[in-house]
Amino acid sequence: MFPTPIQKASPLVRSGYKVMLPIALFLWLLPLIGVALTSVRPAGDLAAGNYFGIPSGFAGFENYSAVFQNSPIGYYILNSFKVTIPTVIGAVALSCLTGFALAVYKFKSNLFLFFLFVAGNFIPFQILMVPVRDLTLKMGFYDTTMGLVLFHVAFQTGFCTLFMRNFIKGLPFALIESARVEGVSEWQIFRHIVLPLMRPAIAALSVLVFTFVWNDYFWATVLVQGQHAMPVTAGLNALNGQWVAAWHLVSAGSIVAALPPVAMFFLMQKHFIAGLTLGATKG
Amino acid sequence: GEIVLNSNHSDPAPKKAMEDLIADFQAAHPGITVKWNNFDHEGYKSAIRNFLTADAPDVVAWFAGNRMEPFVTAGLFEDVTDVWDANGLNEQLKSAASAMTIDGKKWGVPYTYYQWGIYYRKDIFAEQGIEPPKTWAEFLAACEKLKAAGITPITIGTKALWPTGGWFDYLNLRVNGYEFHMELTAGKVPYTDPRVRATFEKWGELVNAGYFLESHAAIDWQDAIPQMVQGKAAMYLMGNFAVATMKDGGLTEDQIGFMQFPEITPGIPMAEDAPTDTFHIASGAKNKDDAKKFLAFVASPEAQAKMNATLGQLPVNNQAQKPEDVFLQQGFDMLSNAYALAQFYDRDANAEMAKAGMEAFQEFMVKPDRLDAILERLEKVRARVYN
Amino acid sequence: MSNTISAAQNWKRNQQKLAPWLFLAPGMLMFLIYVLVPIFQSIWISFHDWDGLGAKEWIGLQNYVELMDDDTFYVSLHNNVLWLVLYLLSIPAGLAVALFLNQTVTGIRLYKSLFFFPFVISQVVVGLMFTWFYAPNFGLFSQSIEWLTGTQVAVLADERYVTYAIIVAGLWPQTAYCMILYLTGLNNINTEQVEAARMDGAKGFKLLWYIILPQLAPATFIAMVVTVIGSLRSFDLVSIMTAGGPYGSSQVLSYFMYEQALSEYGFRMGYGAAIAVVLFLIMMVFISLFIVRMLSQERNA
Amino acid sequence: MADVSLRGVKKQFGALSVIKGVDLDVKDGEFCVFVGPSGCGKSTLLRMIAGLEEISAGSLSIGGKEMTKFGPSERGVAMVFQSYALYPHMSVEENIGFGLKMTGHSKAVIAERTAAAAKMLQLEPLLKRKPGQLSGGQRQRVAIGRAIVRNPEVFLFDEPLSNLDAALRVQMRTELLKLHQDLKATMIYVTHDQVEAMTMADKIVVLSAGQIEQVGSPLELYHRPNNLFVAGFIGSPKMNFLKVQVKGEGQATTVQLAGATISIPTSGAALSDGEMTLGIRPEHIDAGGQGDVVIEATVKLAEYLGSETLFFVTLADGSELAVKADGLASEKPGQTLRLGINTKACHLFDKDGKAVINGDLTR
Amino acid sequence: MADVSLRGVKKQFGALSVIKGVDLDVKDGEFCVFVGPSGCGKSTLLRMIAGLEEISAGSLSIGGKEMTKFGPSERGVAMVFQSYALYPHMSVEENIGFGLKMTGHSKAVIAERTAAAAKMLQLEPLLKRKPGQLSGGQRQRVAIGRAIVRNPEVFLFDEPLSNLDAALRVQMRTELLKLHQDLKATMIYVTHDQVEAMTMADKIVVLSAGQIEQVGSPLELYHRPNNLFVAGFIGSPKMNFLKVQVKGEGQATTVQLAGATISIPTSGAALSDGEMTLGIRPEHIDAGGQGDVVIEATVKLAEYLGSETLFFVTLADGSELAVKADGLASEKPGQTLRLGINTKACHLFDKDGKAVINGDLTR
Ligand SMILES: Nc1ncnc2c1ncn2[C@@H]1O[C@H](COP(=O)(O)OP(=O)(O)OP(=O)(O)O)[C@@H](O)[C@H]1O
Ligand SMILES: Nc1ncnc2c1ncn2[C@@H]1O[C@H](COP(=O)(O)OP(=O)(O)OP(=O)(O)O)[C@@H](O)[C@H]1O
Ligand SMILES: [Mg+2]
Ligand SMILES: [Mg+2]
Repeated sequence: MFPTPIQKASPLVRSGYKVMLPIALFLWLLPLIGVALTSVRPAGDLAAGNYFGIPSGFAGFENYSAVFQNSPIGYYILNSFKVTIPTVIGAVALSCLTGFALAVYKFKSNLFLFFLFVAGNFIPFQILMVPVRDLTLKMGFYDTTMGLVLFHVAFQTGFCTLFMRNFIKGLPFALIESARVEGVSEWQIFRHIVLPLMRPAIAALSVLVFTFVWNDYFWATVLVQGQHAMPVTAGLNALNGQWVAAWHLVSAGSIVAALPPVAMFFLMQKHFIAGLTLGATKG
Repeated sequence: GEIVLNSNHSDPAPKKAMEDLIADFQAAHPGITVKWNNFDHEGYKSAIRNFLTADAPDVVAWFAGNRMEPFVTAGLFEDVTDVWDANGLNEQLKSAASAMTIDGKKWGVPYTYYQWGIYYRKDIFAEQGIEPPKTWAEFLAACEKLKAAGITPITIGTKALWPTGGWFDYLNLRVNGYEFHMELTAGKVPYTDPRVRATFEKWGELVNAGYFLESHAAIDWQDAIPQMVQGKAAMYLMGNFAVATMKDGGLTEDQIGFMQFPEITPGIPMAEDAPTDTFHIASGAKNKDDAKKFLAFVASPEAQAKMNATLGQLPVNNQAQKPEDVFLQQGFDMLSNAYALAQFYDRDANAEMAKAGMEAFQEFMVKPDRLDAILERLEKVRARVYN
Repeated sequence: MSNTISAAQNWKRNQQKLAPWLFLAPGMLMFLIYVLVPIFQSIWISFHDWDGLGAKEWIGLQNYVELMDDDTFYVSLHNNVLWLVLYLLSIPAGLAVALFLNQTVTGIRLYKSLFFFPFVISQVVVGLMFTWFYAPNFGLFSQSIEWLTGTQVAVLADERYVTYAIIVAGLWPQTAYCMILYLTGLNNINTEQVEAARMDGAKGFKLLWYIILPQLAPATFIAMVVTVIGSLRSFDLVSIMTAGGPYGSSQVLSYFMYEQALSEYGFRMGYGAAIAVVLFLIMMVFISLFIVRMLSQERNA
Repeated sequence: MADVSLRGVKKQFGALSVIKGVDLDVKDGEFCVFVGPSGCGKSTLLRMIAGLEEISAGSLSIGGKEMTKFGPSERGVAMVFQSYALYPHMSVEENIGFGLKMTGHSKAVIAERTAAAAKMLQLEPLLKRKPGQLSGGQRQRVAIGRAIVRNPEVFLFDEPLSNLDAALRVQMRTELLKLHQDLKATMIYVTHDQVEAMTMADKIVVLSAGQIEQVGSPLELYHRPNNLFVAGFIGSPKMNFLKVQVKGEGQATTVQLAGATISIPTSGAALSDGEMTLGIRPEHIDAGGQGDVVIEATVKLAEYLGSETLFFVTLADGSELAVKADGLASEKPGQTLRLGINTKACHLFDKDGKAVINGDLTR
Repeated sequence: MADVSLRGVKKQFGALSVIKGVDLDVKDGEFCVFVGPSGCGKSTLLRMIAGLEEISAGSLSIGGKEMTKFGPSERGVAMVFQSYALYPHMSVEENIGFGLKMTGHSKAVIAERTAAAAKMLQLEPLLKRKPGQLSGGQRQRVAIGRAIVRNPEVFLFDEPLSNLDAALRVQMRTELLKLHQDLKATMIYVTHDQVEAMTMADKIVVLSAGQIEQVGSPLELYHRPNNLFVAGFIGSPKMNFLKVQVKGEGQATTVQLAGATISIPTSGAALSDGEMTLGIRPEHIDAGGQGDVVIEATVKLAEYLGSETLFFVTLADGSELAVKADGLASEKPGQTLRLGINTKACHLFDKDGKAVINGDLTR
């Protein structure tokens, strides 16, 4: 283990470390703590210039209910869910299939296709922007959550395929061969053997895609204009324009918008990190 | 039948005004229902391009002047000269008629505008013994006096760029006059013209003397208001909508004063900025007849009066009942006597030009010594955009 | 024996050849339509003048010629390089945090999650947070600077600092990301090698440098990839925090492109596409490096 | 009838030729074991029989039916993998019944056959468990159960015991043999463990570099290896090989070794004089000096294992020999041993490594 | 002087007590092997000597110097790990020189010692290669080279050969022994391979559940195990254990086994009558019927390995025995064998498993 476990250090260092931890955390999360504090500050504090002192009172309830009542943020959040959930389902489903194909079968263009998916992950969105926007318009999905869903599904499929393929590669191939000898068809192998074993990968990807898509801002601004389909990230920016100088509302809104992925992260931490660190540890 | 209406009335007051307007219209025309799609104010500006080409509604909200020109040339707006003629609008909407005319045809109806001018802290002026300045010299003197008293003379927030447009418009209108301003914004005059430089030189007098709020580039127009509310700044060149925010911030009507932008070059007639909002019929509309009825309704004095009462702005229809608000009355008087009305820099100039221009204005307000480079750059953009 | 094989038998015998294509079809199709084809469309559009309303007009390389003469393009490029270089700081920073947190004391799991927190939050929110943090007069940062130096700095309004200020905001979540990569890497380090090194007398920094870091190479590589890609993709923060301002001085290619092609003042699709193509080409350099390495890994596996 | 027969079977992986023409007949009900050094192609050959690898050239028939082009599911074979390849998400019962379920058997049939297999393999109390909750030996049995339910005519095993610890391996070996007796099915079994091969096989196939070196019963291979490779491969410690000069003399041939003359009966084999390789197993040299010929040797290294002692000795001419002696032999390095050589235990190989004379103690 | 001495050494992992008080002296230059079942604490004990695990209680001295609190690099010990733990990013040369570099030796010294070690281990042609390009045996040698250059007084090995294949293992065993002779350093060696332990050790330490069961030379453990555990652990196939009734009778004690009476000399040991365990190794039963007592048995299972034959037989009273016979023995299951038992080879263990009589053929 590196660094040397603190248990082996002198008691002085050990207690020093334990003191340092919360201090470091506090400094690290300072912007966040500031915003969280502001979100429960009475409006009066801001006017009085008390931006980062102790709040003069707790106005969390007022601020948060104001955010929901005076702005369509609730609606935006609903939109975000409408975009995110189908995307997660779609991208994960498609990539289960593609990942399976690329992991299990040997055919000439296998690696080429795989790297196509991988490369697709890293291209700048901007190169897709104009044509995708155009395509979405032509299909009549412009300014609908459906338009966002379709794009996100397609794009996330690239990343998910990379993940799924590597995951399935890690499964014992003998499972598949064993089933083949038993006379199980390829689809049945996928459905009954590989799919159930992919549960951890599916969980990891779901959390990850959920967060990615929830936090997407670029495509939300490109493919959606009106309130009725706007997800919360873009909505928040719009509200930011409306709420200038009302930092307590902006803060509360930010926290509301950040909450679902944060909750997701804390609930599914293991899967989340498994997804993110894919490939980070092996050669 | 049904008409589809797309608009950008997402803020609370405009939203309310629209809801009332639609209700009233449907009451007046029982056979017609209005399907209203409301858009976020900023997003609307790009959304309109999409829905006009892809899935056109019947009626769309937009802006007068150069801002509607691309849609007119692209054939996306319907000629509504007949609505004007049939309802006597040429007379009633006279002040905005020129802004609605391209190639001698009318392309929409205006329903609201509002004045721009300098809002100031009456009580501070009184304290410092300053009279509202009428000339450039008086204005400079007032600024100097405020500055000496430790008060920022002029507050402004240029993060969103457009507030700089107001300053340029007014300085240019007052230095070179309305005609020159319109030629410049129409791209007919190079930015390297000495007259443009003269405008910037006047501006430079204020910038170099440090009369503007220091960190203006970091803040939005609303953020500039607390300075005034807290008595740290005294003047604000803004549209009338700023009054509401000032009042929200805690200023009373007694503390706020309004004045016309002072004269600079003597003898040049005083033109003003008065951005006008409009309704148009999309050329791809499915129900043009009912849409025209809607336009006619919006143009009527009653509808405009009611709407603008909610909006807190001025009706364009000169038959409409005058507003009660003191600032609006002052504005109404000022605009009624104006030599001519400009729409605002970002509506009069082509969009690309406007973006480059306002960026340049901001840069100038931070780095006035870069004037030469700035003007050359603007000229480069102008040369490209208007060819 | 008959020569005709039944369809069912035929399928049974060939299903292993056909199956991959059937499994691939839906995903491939979506990917093709939404990712691969648009790349070429964009390149095509970049040779046109097009405002998104009327017809496209073929103008050859003119967009690129104009780009070469566009000051904003050079500002963006310069800023992109800044982003690229400074963003890489998140790697050592992430390593440092990871080393700090790689202990087993009570509650360390929670600490690790909380340190990772910034990455989970949307960049929009991060942008808003830092805007608040930097806000002149009252922002925590401005206040601290004033307290330290006596003068205010509106970093987001100052062309000298604005890009750095945005990058710092970007480094915050990125460092968290690198941290988690390194934490996992540290967790998977071959303990016997570390022990062997300890027996060899390596300690502290030497141990880190000679043994730990080389073992963390895969994590470092992934961190490099995501950081480089992330830095070139920087859009959200610029859009939220400054929209490229003041007067374009915090512009980056990705935002510049968006502004030219889609913003209120833009709708120059062809020009935007040309910017996107340039960005794409820059990115391709890195993508290729990455693919080449992955390929050699696949070959070895 | 489920004999397996390979004719000129070859396998190429790209340019790499892995199986270079194999002819083999495994009789119905036979227990056939493939052995050979790592990488010689045992697994590949087995997988070709299973249908998991295509056959590049040649033909395969099972039970007299041509199977070369058939998919794995159509061959009526079952395979037990080294890793067992149990489906980790299914219970033992589901694991065993899965193949039947997928090939459309009725619930009743599945239940009946699963129960029968479970009974046979004593898996009944474990039916509801997941593979993760089973010990190595139990997993092994489930894998076999999965093979059994399909009533295959041929069982294929690829090193099925190599993941088990030594004690369990011995036990499972016995169980597998019992299974073979009960089912009377053809079994083909790959292993790298000699003891397994020797104790289980009816027939051992020794492979080397994609080719068959020899096929025969275990003791046949031990006592009468065809060539140097098989002689060296079968038996541990390895057979001693010594370069010797050979001279024919009537019914016998004489070999000069470190001064001594060993006369080996030719049993009618015609052989030319010259250099040859003499092979003799360490256990066939008597450290007590009993034998047809006695040679003196110096102990270079001695390993006292308790149950036996291994001497590594040097002869007068410098050649080295391994000798397996009784556990009580206690000579130390440097001491002299008198080695008794039984001429009936001597093998002679010609220059190409082919066995010319196989001394055979059992004859 | 580099003897290693442990006094009352204990190790706790939290609440789990893994080493429960070990006293051990390894003499300077001795080759000491730890054996024991998996999880008994062999590695832990070794790692405590290395300084990689803290010592929970007790003390450790090396070369007479108290080392309990010293760090791993300060103890003058070197360790070779099971996985070799070579640094994959360094060349062989750098791997070997790394320890010297870390301890601040000059370039010249590093080069010289690396060259010497490489020469000794025949690694010279490989110096520029990375570990990934080496075979198992070569890696093993690099790991040893890395240990050698530091001139340690004590070498520690944790199952260093377990990753190698059988043939290589035998070869490396010899090389290690040679190294031991050349360096004359103290070596402590963990293995689970009996042959390794028997052939390499000067002294074997048998561990079980964190405690020492017996310490002694290989043949001592084989012939005179202290208790049932050691008797069963050392030797393969395992010693036969039979429950028997014992009755003292003058200088001998008589044991009733399947009708026969075996009279075992007590050699002065005082023992009470009653139930005891009789131990006799398979190789000490003569399948040819030669011995002090002859018992008839039925063959249940026979494994013909060529070099030897293993019989599993049943006695008249139903007890089972393993018998190791000559490779030519060819009795089939069901046939009767006459087993000759040498009373000098019989062991008797009391109810607690302690050896009461160790029949010893060598005496
Ligand atoms: N899919 C493949 N592609 C290329 N070469 C292969 C493939 N499978 C096996 N080989 C090669 O074929 C040869 C034989 O492999 P095989 O697995 O049959 O050996 P084996 O006798 O089973 O060895 P082991 O005892 O190690 O299991 C090896 O050299 C191996 O590298
Ligand atoms: N770091 C640790 N924390 C807790 N328990 C441990 C730790 N290391 C070892 N143990 C436990 O201590 C016991 C002895 O482990 P050790 O590795 O010394 O066994 P071993 O004799 O080397 O076994 P093997 O032959 O399998 O290598 C085991 O029960 C193991 O689970
Ligand atoms: Mg194999
Ligand atoms: Mg161990």
